Amino acid sequence: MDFSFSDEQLQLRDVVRRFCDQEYPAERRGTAVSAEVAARRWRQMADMGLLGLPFDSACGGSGLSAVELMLVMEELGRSLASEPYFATVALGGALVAAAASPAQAQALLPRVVSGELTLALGFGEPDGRYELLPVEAEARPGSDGYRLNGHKTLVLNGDTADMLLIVARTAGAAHERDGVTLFLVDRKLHGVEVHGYSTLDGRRAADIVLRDACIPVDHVLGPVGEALPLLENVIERAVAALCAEATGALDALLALTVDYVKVRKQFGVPLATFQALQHRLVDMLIACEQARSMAVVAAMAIDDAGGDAAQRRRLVSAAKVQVGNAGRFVGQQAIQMHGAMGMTDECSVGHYVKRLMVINQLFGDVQYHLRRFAQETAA
Amino acid sequence: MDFSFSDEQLQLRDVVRRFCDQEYPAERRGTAVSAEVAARRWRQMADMGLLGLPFDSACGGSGLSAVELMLVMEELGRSLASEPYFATVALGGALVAAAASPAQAQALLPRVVSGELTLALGFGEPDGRYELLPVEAEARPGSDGYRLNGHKTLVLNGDTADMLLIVARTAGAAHERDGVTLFLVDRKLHGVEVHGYSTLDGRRAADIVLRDACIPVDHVLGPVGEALPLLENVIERAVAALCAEATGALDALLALTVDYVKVRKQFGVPLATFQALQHRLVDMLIACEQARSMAVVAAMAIDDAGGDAAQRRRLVSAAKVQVGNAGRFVGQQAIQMHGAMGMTDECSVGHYVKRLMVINQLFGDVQYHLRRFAQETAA
Amino acid sequence: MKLQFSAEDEAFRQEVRSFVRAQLPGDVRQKVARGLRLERSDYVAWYAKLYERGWITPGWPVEHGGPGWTPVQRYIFDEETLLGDAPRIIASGINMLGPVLIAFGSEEQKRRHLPPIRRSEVWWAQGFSEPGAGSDLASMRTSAVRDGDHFIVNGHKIWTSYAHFCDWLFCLVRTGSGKPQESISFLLIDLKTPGITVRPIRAIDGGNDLNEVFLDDVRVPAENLIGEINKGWSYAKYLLGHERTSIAGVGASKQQLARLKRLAACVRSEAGGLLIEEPSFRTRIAAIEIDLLALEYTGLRMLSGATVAAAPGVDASLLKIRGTELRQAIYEMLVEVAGPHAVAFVEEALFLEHAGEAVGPSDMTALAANYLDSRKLSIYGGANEIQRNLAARSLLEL
Amino acid sequence: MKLQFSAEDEAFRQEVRSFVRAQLPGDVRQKVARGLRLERSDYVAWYAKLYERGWITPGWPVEHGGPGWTPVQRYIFDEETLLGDAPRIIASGINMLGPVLIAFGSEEQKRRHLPPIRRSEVWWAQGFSEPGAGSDLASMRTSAVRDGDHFIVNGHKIWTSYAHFCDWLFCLVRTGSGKPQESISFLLIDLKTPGITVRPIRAIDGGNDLNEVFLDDVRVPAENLIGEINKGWSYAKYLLGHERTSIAGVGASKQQLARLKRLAACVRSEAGGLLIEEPSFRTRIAAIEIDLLALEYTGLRMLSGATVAAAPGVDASLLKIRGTELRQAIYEMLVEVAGPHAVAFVEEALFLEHAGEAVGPSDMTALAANYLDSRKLSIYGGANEIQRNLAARSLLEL
Repeated sequence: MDFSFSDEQLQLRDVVRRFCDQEYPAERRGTAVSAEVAARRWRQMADMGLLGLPFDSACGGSGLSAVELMLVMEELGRSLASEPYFATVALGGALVAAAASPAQAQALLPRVVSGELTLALGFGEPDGRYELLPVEAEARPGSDGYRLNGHKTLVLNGDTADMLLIVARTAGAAHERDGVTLFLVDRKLHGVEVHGYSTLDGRRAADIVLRDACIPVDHVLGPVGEALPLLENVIERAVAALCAEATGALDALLALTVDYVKVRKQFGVPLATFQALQHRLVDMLIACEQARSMAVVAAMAIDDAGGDAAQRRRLVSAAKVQVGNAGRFVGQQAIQMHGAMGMTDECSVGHYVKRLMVINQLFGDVQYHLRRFAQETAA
Repeated sequence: MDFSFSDEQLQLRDVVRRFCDQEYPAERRGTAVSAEVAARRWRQMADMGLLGLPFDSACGGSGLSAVELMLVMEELGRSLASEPYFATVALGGALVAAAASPAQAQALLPRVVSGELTLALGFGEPDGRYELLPVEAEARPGSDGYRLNGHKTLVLNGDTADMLLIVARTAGAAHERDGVTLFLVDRKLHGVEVHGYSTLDGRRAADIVLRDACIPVDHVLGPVGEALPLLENVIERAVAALCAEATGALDALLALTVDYVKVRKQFGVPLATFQALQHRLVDMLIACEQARSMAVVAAMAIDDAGGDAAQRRRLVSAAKVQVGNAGRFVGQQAIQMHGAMGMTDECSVGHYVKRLMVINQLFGDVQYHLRRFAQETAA
Repeated sequence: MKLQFSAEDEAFRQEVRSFVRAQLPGDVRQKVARGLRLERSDYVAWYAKLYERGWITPGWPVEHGGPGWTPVQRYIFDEETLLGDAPRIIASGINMLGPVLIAFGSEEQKRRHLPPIRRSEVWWAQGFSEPGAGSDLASMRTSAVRDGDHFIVNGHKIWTSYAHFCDWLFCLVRTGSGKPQESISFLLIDLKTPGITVRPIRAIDGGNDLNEVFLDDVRVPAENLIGEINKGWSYAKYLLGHERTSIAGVGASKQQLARLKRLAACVRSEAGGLLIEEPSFRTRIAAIEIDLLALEYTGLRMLSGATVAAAPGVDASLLKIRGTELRQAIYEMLVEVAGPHAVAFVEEALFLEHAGEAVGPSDMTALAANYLDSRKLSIYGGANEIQRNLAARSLLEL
Repeated sequence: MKLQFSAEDEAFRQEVRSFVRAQLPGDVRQKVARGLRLERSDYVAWYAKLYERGWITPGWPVEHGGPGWTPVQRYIFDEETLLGDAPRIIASGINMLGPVLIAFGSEEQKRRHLPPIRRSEVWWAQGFSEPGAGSDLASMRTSAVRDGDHFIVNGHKIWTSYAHFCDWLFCLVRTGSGKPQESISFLLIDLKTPGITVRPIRAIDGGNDLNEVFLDDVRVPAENLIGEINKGWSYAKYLLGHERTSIAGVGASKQQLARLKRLAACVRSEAGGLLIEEPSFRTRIAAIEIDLLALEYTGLRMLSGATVAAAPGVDASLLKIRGTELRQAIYEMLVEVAGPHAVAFVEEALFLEHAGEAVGPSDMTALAANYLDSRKLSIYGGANEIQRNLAARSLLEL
């Protein structure tokens, strides 16, 4: 049992924090930036090695663990960095690393690491809510590869990513675990309709409609029909990374609120002198700390290769629940204490709140993970 | 829609309140009294007409409604009156009035009204939790009447009541609605074992074990095999009465706490000056008022003869939920604000808290009635 | 005592219900039901119907065009219009300025301003709050200095709801120094007067109902002063008292609860069945419904003249606190029902004309925005912390 | 970073677990598991085993008989003894006085008092609180006046836990006037001294662990003064710091959670199956379990040296607040599981010897009493309101 970070880990955190402090100045967090700025930031992330963080050194990555990813995600969360880091590295890249053949990995990951290639994962379907199943999207083998048909929804950064990873069924019925296969799909391919839109947190997602999109056989990622366990595994890691991002956002929200109540006066005295607000701030602090503890533990559980899989799922669900509850409570109170100012788009509080809402609604909300935790506990 | 009390109703309340103020002085609420004092109080209640309040004038009662019973119960709750009013009048007496033949009613109710006869209702069985079914206790017809066997638990005032009303099965299987019959059983009859004990609120209850107790045919109350709907109806009314009692106790707890924080000093100033406590007291007030509103509505729904039965059940369940939640919250906070003093038996706060706990655990707790409300709403 | 509404009241309820069904324009009803954005023209379309029927100013005295309803009738009217998905009466001219003009305005002011308010021809914005003076009006700084027949007004108002819809502003201004009770006046200002800039403030839900109003050497005719100079504080207090009608928002909560159940009946739960059928979801809805029932009957008890036993004078605070908390809890569950559909945020789809561009079920498009907007409920109209302070003062006799 | 305990720590855990299984007397274990009343002899029976094993004073330095454990070992020891249903170490001599004697006592005082504490021969009560001075020690009034070789003590102490078990009292007394930092002394008093009356205070759960101690011209030898005169305040602060070990009570919460699940697996729910299998009940338990996990890991992070990022110095308050709230939530659910069985309250049945006289399942006899007793958790040891004040001061740098 050891929760202390290594010197290397602390250095990584400091480097990322300095980068974020510089690139995302506090007063402009959550606001849109030009394409040039976004591209510059992405290049810098590549230069710092962040885009290759979890990948094998053979692919140009640093081969670091979930704890390092956590440290990076936390800083990105703290500064509301809107670059497609999560979609490309934590989700898409991780899935490539887990599923791809060595040749495919060599073809893709070095370009991710260098910042040339962005990825997006299309797994959810319109009525699927938070479950991976059913998978209704179909891939039928033909002479020139597979023909994909189906509708993938809420593909994070799906309208900007260069390459899509699409989950489709090569066999079996919609709810079966077997028969699910992963395809690498060029966004600009014929038969791939990309309907991009804004998300609540001001980022991008897309619905992808596939109409007889023709995918060559060498664009199948991993074993045909057996993608589901891989996908579950990667999503487990991705959820841990999102939880880490949330702790950064939570910290920032608390700090913003603490600063505000110290300055803002009502009836001639700072808000910070009101005991009711003091006590609520303490409860916010506690919520943040509990969420942080679980986010750390979730990352450590991901790294604990020898650990029990059910226990890992329990810990990840517990982290998602804590983060979700903390996000709601801290977010609501941060708005409340900022008063009318907290209701405006000009105040960064709302941007943090919306990012935390999105995090809660991705990959299962509080109720979903409470139920999953209860099931894993009973099982 | 009219929530105003009539002058007669207000007079009734004032009379009872004066009686309670005199008989249950604030500093001694919740403490045990001698048998003589208890007997004197009971006589006074009889003299004031309280023991006949809901019964027909033909039986010496006043024929008043659930709203009047509510007003009385509220005052008894406010003063923590421990006399067996609920068991004898609201539960036992009400069941006799609902089920008995005119001759039986004439034989029993005038004695209840005059204070000579106390009653207790035995319906629950050890594993039944809050449901009326299963009824496992059996009554087999014989030449000289019925032979009763079975075990009734948590019979309120069962060890002091002169006469017991026992629910037993004359036909059918344990979970069937049909075949349930009501028997009038003398507590001292051969084959009736009475195991009396204290309840959490310092009152009395008993487990009644029946071993071939021989009950004459004319001690059957109401139609053979059809007692369940009658019983449900009476318990519905009894729950409304308990909710009213709870509002009185809640009011008293809030008032005690308000008084205490105004007087008790910490760090040189009264507790009442701390905003965190002020806000919590407001939440206690709100909880009390919401509970009171539902208790009033439950009583009115009982009196609303033309009303819809499902709607009545919904409103009674809603009242029980509000009263249960308010009892827990207000009780916990009353203790908390009284500090160590609130943890002692010498402070009446604990006595109110325990009575409110008992009320929550009788006839279905918060979770039970939440579920019942949800079912009635969907149905 | 009587639990049911009287036959007359029930008849009135039917009358209101039929009226809403028949007269509320379908597109307006849809916008309200789905939580989409409303324009001034949407409100006016509905208000015009109410005006024709004589129901546009329920809170005004009969001689000024009020319908002369009992408190119970007003309650029923509020509930039925909300349950019928009609827009609320948000016009500050009707809810706020009207009663003040009637009570304190000159005959000339009433003659000039009341009829256009009733006909929804002139919309009024409220200029009370200032930066640095939210719930605490005493630290207000906008000044009006007399200059012959005019006042010269300088200052900065904020959180003026719907100012972008509005033609006029009623405004608190400082006309003296010293205690607010003796130095604030109540002034009517035409928003077209030179020197006025209205800047919309984008809200967290993307809406722009909130505005800032900058007043820079604005010349206001002295005839636009309400009542006496330096007495504005008392008029404002009168107004804020009037703002309290249906403060518990039970009707609005019922409307959203109905929406919640409607949507939950279309969503499949992870357990397999419909979300609305899942026992733990139903129990959580039941908890809210019961709390709402208790609040509703608390309000009805108060309407019927019963005072809160434990502390007279806290009624309004009590209803405001619980009413807003409950409404917020319902909006929280609405987002839960939306599930992943709450993530997409297609701003154009919040306008009915573009609702087809929504991602996912189009009746879920606005849920996240509506939730965010609901956070204002515990802030505006006297933050819930202020309400608890007030209630504690009464309860503890401080 | 490492999520698992080290092999050595796991071995230590097994060692403690085996020790508890082998050495904890069966009747004592039953009493703890079922929440029944414990006598001094029950505690002593267990403490004697711990003494023999060298584990009775985990918080003392090795040279005074402490086992020399790491913080993690102490954590494991606490958890395993609690999960094995052993009594907690409630003896104030071990938890409170010992560390003070070791730090500030004379050699003679240490020689005389430490060994009987370790052997559980002499039990100590804490005399800090007074009527009117609960969380606020500064307003203490009990006085000690020097009279030759003695102090004459007069006053009234209250909330002295377990004083009816105890032989000696350590006590704060006023020996001067002025600021408490300069006028309070720390005195040891033999409870057999003439002039002392111990009056038990019946608690709401019927227990009598709490007492009042009246001191009436009690002559205390001057050699019983700890450290310097008028420096008692700083010794008391040192002591209260030591009281904070395992303040989160995670072990105790786990113990009660296990009890909750055990009991819920024996109760039939209204829905037909067992309560523990009902989805909404399981989800509610899961919510508590997750919160407890988060608290446990927060404590472990702190043990491992991580400070709370947002505000250093609030660790203890944070653990105390959430730890007690969670434990109380579990006790609430225990009463819920008991259902109607919580109504009967047969006081004798709270003693194992009479447990057969319980009404209903005998393992539910004590649930209501245990719930009531749990309300003290948020009051004693610095009420949670005080903890929040302290934490806010650090967080806001007030």
